[in-house]
Amino acid sequence: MIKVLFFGPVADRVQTREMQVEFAPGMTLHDVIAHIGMQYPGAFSIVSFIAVNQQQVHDKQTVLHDNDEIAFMAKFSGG
Amino acid sequence: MIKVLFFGPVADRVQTREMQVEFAPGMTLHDVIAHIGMQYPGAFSIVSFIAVNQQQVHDKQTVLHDNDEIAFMAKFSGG
Amino acid sequence: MSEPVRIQEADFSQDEEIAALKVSSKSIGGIATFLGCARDFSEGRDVSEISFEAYGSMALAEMQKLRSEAIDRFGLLDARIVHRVTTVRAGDNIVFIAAAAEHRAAAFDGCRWMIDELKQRVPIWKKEITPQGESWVTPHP
Amino acid sequence: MSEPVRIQEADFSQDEEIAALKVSSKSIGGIATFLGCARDFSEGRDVSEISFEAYGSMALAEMQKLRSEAIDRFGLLDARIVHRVTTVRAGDNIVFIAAAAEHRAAAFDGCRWMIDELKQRVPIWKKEITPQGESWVTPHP
Repeated sequence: MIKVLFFGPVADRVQTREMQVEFAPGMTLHDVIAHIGMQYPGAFSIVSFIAVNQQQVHDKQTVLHDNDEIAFMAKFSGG
Repeated sequence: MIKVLFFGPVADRVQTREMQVEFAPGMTLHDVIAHIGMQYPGAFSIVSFIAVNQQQVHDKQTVLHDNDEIAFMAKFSGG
Repeated sequence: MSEPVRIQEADFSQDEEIAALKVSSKSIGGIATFLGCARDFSEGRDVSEISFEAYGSMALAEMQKLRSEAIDRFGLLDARIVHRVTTVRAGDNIVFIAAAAEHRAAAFDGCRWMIDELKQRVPIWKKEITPQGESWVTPHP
Repeated sequence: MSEPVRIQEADFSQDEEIAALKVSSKSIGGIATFLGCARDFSEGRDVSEISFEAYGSMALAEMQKLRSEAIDRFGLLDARIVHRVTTVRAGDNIVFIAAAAEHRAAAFDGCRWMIDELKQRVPIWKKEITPQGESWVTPHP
């Protein structure tokens, strides 16, 4: 399973903070984005950063592993 | 009377913190410097700032008034 | 002794943070700090409360990296970063950054770099609660 | 409430100074502070104590001018300057500067300007007491 996390403004638009996506060998970040982004286009329009296992990732071709944790995040506004 | 003050490194060289100089009408800052500087040339070599009544003064032709307070000061090293 | 990098609900004491910094070295000549607090207005609207949310594990890891990078980059003797994640009102503390160095230039540069970078890199979001409703803050570019 | 500009023998508390600053405005978004402390060495020599002397009346007047100028020049909401004049040991506090503003850039700029100017303009002198003897500090140009 891939764990997908949402926070703050993105969580508000998706109306959940966490979902599970079935893992399949060879799956890329792009596959997850396509899968979830289609269901929540309004939420993904404000996604500015993506992290895999707490590390920012820029390459959507990144290959995922089972039990990875992905976070879709709006621009940070801490401090 | 003119009150003359010395602090820190200048006071150490003059070996006093305060002296009085007889006031005379028309007296300038230059007159006081000439009068005291002659007695303590070693102290005056480290004087970087002069204040009259707690205000820095750059013009040695400044005319003094009775009861003025003059300070001869080395470079500041606070903070 | 508290950890030098923390995310917490509770308020913090600058005196305690400074005391903890000082323990690390007797060579500290200057400590620059930045304290971010909640203001009572934002872009012309009254703000009654500000609520924070964080991606806790990633935020803490980023703050720890930030501290190490600042120490290396500016030759700091020590540094601390504390961010509250809770709901605050006007005047309340939000974030504290401290940079200790032998001389003041490095302390100021390091402190300012850390708060600038924190805002760019640490996954925390703030929501302003006003009499007219709530809204997530969109940072300026 | 203590005065915002002071010369004193006693130590001070950053928490108390910050609390006093915050009373002045609910619009404060950032407070930058600088704390100068005594180091245990200076240019390669061990320093056991540092002793300060001030031209008190002029130093206080200059510090008050400095605060007013900083508030005007950087649009600060408030500022505080406290300088100890006493004998301190390694780790002890010497000077505290705080600048409060709506946004952090002004707070940092104002704080840094005040400590830079203080060193230039305020008649205070420090003497280092080392195992080899005492000497007045000659500031770098």
